Amino acid sequence: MAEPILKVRNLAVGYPTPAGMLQPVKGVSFDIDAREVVGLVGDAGSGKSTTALALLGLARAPGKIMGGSVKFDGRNLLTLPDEDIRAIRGRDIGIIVQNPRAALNPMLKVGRQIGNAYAAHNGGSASDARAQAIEMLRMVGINDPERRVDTFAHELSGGMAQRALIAMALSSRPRLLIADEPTSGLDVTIQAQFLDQMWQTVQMTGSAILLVTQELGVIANYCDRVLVLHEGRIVEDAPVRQFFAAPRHPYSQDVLRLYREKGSDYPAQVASGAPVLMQAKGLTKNFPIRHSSKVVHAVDQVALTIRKGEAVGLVGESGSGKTTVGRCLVRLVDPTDGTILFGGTDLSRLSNAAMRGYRSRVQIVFQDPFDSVNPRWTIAQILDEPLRLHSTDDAAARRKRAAEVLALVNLPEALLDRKPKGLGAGALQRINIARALILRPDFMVLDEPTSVLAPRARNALIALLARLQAELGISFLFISHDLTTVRFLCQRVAVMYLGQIVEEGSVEQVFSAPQHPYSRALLSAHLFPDPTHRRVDHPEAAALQGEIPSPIDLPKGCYLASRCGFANDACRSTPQVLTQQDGRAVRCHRVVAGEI
Amino acid sequence: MRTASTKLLCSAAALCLLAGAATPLSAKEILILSEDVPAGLDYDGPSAAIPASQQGMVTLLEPLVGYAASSTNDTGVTVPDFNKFEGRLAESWSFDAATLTWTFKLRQGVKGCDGATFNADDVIYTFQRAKSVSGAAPIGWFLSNVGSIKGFGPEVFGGDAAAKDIGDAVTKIDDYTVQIKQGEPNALFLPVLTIFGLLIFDKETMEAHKTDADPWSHDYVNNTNAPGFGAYCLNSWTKNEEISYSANPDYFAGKPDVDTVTVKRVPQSSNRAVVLQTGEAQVATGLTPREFDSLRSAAGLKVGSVAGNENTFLHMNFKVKPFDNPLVRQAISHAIPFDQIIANGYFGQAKQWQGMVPSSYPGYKASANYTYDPAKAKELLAQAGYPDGKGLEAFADSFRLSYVSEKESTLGPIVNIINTALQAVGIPSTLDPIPQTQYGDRQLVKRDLPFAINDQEKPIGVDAGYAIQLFFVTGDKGGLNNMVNYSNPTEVDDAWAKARVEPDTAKRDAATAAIQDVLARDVVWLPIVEYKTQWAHTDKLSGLRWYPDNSLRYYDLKLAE
Amino acid sequence: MSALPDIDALPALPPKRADWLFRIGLVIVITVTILAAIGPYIGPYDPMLTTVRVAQPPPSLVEIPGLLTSWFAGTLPYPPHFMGTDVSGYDIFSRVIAAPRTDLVIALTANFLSLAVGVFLGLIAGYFRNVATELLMRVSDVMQSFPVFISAMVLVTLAGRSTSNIVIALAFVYIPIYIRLTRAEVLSQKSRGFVEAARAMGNSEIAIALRHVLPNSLTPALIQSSVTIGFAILLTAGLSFVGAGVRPPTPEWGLMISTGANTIILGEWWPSVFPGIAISLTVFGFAVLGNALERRYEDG
Amino acid sequence: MLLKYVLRRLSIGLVQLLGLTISVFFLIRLLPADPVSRLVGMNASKEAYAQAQAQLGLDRPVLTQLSIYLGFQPDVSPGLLQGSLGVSWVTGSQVTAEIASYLPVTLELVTLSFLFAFAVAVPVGMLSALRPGGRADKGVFLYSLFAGSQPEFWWGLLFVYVFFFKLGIAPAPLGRLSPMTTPPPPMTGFILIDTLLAGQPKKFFEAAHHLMLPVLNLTFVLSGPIIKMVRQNMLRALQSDFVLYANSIGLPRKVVARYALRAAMAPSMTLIGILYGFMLSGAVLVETVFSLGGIGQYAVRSVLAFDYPAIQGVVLIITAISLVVYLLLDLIHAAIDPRIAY
Repeated sequence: MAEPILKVRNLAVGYPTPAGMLQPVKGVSFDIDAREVVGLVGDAGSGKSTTALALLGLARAPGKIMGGSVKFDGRNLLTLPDEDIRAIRGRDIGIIVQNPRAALNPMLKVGRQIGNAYAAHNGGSASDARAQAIEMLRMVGINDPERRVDTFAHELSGGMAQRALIAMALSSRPRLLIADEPTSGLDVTIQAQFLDQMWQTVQMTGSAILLVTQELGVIANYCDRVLVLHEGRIVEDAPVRQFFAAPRHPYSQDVLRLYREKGSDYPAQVASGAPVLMQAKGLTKNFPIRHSSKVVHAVDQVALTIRKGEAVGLVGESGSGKTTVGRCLVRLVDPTDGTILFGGTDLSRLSNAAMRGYRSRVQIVFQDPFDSVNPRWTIAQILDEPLRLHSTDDAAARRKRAAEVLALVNLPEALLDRKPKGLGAGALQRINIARALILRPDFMVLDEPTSVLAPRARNALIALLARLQAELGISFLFISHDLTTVRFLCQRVAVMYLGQIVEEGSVEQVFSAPQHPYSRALLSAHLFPDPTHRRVDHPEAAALQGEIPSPIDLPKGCYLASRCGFANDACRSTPQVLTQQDGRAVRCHRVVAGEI
Repeated sequence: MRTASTKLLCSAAALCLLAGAATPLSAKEILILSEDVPAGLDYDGPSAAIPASQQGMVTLLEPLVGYAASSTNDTGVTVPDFNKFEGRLAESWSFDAATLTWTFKLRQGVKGCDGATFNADDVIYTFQRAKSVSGAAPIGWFLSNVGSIKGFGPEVFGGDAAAKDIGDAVTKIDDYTVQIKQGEPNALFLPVLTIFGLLIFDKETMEAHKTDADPWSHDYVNNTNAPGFGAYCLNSWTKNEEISYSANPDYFAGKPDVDTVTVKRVPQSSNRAVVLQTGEAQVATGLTPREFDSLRSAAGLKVGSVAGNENTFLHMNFKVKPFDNPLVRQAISHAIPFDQIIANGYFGQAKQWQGMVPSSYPGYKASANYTYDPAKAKELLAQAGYPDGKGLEAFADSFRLSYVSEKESTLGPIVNIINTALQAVGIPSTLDPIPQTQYGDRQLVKRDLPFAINDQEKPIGVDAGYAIQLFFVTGDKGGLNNMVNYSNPTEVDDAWAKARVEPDTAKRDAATAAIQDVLARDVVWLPIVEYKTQWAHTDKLSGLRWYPDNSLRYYDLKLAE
Repeated sequence: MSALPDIDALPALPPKRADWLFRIGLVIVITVTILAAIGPYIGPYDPMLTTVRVAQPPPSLVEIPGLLTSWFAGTLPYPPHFMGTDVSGYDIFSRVIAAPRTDLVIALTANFLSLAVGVFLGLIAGYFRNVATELLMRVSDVMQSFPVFISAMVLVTLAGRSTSNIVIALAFVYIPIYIRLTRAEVLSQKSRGFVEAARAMGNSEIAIALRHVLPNSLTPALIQSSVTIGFAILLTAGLSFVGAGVRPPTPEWGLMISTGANTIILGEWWPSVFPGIAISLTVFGFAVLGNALERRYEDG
Repeated sequence: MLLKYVLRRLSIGLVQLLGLTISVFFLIRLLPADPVSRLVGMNASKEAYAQAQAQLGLDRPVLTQLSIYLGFQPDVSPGLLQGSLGVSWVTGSQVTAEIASYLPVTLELVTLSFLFAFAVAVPVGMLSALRPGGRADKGVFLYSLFAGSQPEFWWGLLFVYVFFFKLGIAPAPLGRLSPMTTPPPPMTGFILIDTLLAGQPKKFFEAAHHLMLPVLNLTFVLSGPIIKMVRQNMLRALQSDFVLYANSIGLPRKVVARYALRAAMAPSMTLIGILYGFMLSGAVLVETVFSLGGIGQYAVRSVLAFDYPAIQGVVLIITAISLVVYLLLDLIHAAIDPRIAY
């Protein structure tokens, strides 16, 4: 066995606080071999990013490295003088971080920054640096690099900024690349594209990777070995197949529990005779742009039917318009056109006063739990507001109802008199749900309730939602970019792309046999945590190319034409129509014609 | 007290070092430090009321007649003899009582700064300009009106242009003889001619700078120069900064001793005191009593001081309750600590003022001998219905003691002492410094200033009668400056009307004396002190002379080598 | 839809020094407030009345213990002048401790008057974006572009040197600042989740603005308050210095400095030095307080 | 694009100035003061009062006065449109000429003080930001808080007492030159430049000697807020993500420092603009202590003399300069930071 290129022994990092020294990393030890891809997984606050930075002898102020050693080529990086460690950083060990646009200097052109990184380790004139920058940008798959090299960080999309970082990190062919949650800010398809691109580039440069992430799917599909970090210590170090098959440490078992129990069955369909609760037809919403006649086409002729007691999933990437649809249904946003029938009344045309009556029967839960509760109020006041607005009960009755609904989301009544400050994301999201349930609504929109939660809190919330649906028979519109959650919760699902529904059907139909090229790419890009079926082992034809077009001047034909592998001239010229076909619908003339 | 402050002043290492090092000046040159420099040189213009501007006018222009010099006091300041006039541009004059006509024989061979010769036309031009009332503040017209020159009545302000024509009031007999007619017998005729408001302009230069919009060259005189026959000519003039004059070789009384006189604006009095000591300047004016007192004994310096016509009095408005009650006015007259004010406020450079007109003026009578007697003051207040001041709180606003805020450094201590003394007898007084403009407006125009300290009333006409008319005759009967709205038709108005046209000076003086007794009885003004007019200067300078407008005449000054 | 990045690093922590500095600031502010209440009554002399001793220098430090004991024992002819007397004979020590009643009261009234008006207008301008509020902002811009000191001087001199006019002049300067501060905070709070949730629940716009947005938008204005109060004291003193401030003989630090200014060049330093020390300490106290609040808000 | 932005900003500035002029015009006239009395002086007769009022044009209705002042009736007297700010009621000369002679004094004092304050504050602010929490940082932090909360006119008096009265190393606070020296011909109004232009080095040093204390005074007061700002911006830049990332890819210390400095300087520009605008009118106190005769003192004199045209002129000119300074600094800010779109 060749010498491991990196040997880390009881690395510790601490933060001085008025309440004494806080140690997120309490003594971490592991090795990385040449050309090996090692995954480092753990909850938020488990010290993953602090460890990654500490490998380079760095810590975010006011933290500092307390002890331990990081041996690279036999030299302990933590004790090297400043010039030597600076030479190693970037030349031998590259790093990319989770918030690419913040990591790039906002005031310098991207090309110059990459050039600076290259010149720092390889010398050469300014023109060499620029040529090298263009070459690196091409290598990481950015189209027309000659123009992109002169753009600024704020002009790049998340995906492109991350590729620029990779170009910078790998410009000196380092032997180890540290990737600290590189895709946490990216859409699913972009994430897949990015990870594939990183994987290919690293094959060329021959670097090992330390891949830090919270997503088990990423670990399963890209890593050879897994390190599990829990409360500042490595609690498990195993090959990926063995880890997923038989996790030894209780924490690992807990994290994997959801995937192990759920297996592959789908939630039962609602009886076909169930009455229709909420039906949107031709729902359209355009947002005007200041100082120009142009308009952003956020939602375009969307039709949705939700039956009583049914949970419908609405999936798609950022900019697909799914959030706007959700807001239109609860009239937080007034639709430009179309009707929203709820129990026979068209909500879209009601005046604010008339709509107030329906507010108690139609509720919404938002994505960021910390942001959706008034920080200055106690939980009792937060839960009491809807009651105060809509019910005539006295204070005592309202307080009893509040305690009742807290128990429903299995939170202790003692929470009533506390303020949101200091509560965890999971608990706060349950309070949000409790607030939505308190008026016993018929219909609830859930706008990406799980995206902010850590894996374990996410699993608990999904279990809760499933129980509530069964017990209370509430209808859900579940908006999310996390297909795993939709798969376990919803009966039907609709896939949205650039304001339009491109495919709709039961969860089983769409998940097992997606028809529209976008649904296929979405599903294949979704990294199911199954190491036996790794994405890297067989590159998918369904991967999409290029960037999402802008929603302001939409293409004439199919919106996906510029990125779809199956696109032909007809696709590019004729606008696509959503056509019903044996209980499901698709917006692609080639699928309807059975060509693909 | 005196020695401490001198040591204090001289301990400034910088000052004593420099004092001796002033280099002797070849051509005789002096620098005068003043609070301000002329803002305009037109005595009918917008800045005529500002003392600094008057200094510029009396330096460049010459009057027809002036007062003769009298004795010189121990500080080297010569005072005028108000009963003896001497000719300036006029050589001699005679008065025909029957036709009320004055005939003036003018000096010959007198040349102005631009070489123009002086003759009768210049005198005619000056009075015609005054009658045109074309300036912003027609002082020339006012003085002629006070001296009862024929035709100078209020009708001049009407629309009728003819009323503005000089007519036969001032006529030219020949190139060097002029006649001026009076409308009625009035002893103030000669005194008004000595005042800065009737200085003689040089017609040729003035007419050279007139424009259609400004026929009387107000703009030229206000912003550039005042051409005349004065002892000095204008070298350079930057408003708000500096003005400098050079001696006029053809001055009728011979070339002045000092060749160049420069006046520089140094706003803060303490700064002027400091620079004078460094020897960089030769004269400093308008210092505080404390500063004059400490400079008096400084090396190489002298302080010329004279009991002129500057006085401080308390003004109580008859139209404002409770000042309409004579008992209250008498009570207040006994609540003023005159000696403490003289000692702490003026540092001994003042004496109690016991009359209603300046004691140096002819016809003065020491009629107001008020004594500081707090007990009597309290007793009078009780009689007036306010035992220990109870009930006076209702008039708190009336007891706001106003004074000019720009004079804080001099008046500050005095108003504070008075404020404390009044409160001691139960009067709810507070202080109210207001800007000069607002003070002038409320005192002269609106006459609604209830309670004020005033130290800037120097009657121009050097005559008790003139002061009585200006300040104490009822407003619409000629009492132009009756700021306290006092009205006593019989004992004052009628008595003065008779005395005004009384040719026999003895009878006139007896009448004015009687009036002054009435004024003292009614405490029309509460006279406090007559403070000395002072100038601090290098001991090499001599010949200072005091004039009623308190401006120095630079041709009096002699500079030793 | 970008999921919030999972940063496990802790926020920048306040360095240890904030504590004792905050304590000093607090002590200064409390002392000045107490003096504002009882200052005029506890001095050896009545601050509004002159004494016969004019321009008397203060006793040297070494003499003070002796003076104190004999004063208590009652053997002194008149109470000692700890800070000497000024040109009119006022006891400077009594006036320095009586001045907070004028300076602090003017600063506090001006500050909270402009805080109330500024926050209210800022809330409206931020929450209800329409033609009227745009006009309001333009007027506020014009007010803010006035030269601060000169406009205050014009207002006070022409309207009369009463404390109420000074307060109005100060408010004229500070209202635009509070409007701008609050409006910015309201704009950022207005788009937060709990506001949308409140709207979804059926609250009226006004209820949302008052119950949710306003309470969360007050913090920047409150932090600015302590800085503004300190600044108001400086401005009041500055106005008195050029003769456009409070009317004498009201004990006010700026006025005392300006009276002393005339004679400092002649060597009499005490009439203006002691009130100057008082101002700089007081304003420093408020500045420290403001800074500590600001840091707590950033971490809170 | 840049030209469009500048033109837009200038037009907004003009509208603001117009709004300001009209509001000052009416604001002054609302206040209970009457300027006529100052002229009437001794003869307060009704006719003299009316005569003086006509002379000042105050007998006309207010709206006509405004239209004349703005320059819509050039036949009566030149107004704003003709570039004239009217005539001062005290001295009778053109307000524009008077301001032209006083304004450079203040501009020279404030600009010099800013340069010195900047030269001191930037390095000090950066050094303390490089070692946050260190002893130097604490000291600098305390100084910046202290200096920023000081009454500058009192410190001016202290400097006069110590440096002039006690030590005698500074000249008497009597203006820009000692009384005896005749000032050089005013070409630019900036005394330091005028003395050089006139080729009088002796007077240049004398002027510099006289400016020493006032500039020290203002620099001391200005250094407080500038240090605080530079330190805060520098700290925020050094702890930013992109500096941390620049270190983690091994960029040399010099390059990282350049990244941080540029990021710290950009936001500072706007505050400097506001501080400069504020100091223009705030410098009156230092001017009064050292009797430099700047625009501040001219304003004080005009206000006390109820000289309406002068007051309006001063307020207008100072605001105009502040707006130009704001615009200039915003442009510099945009030049440094590409994120600011025009």
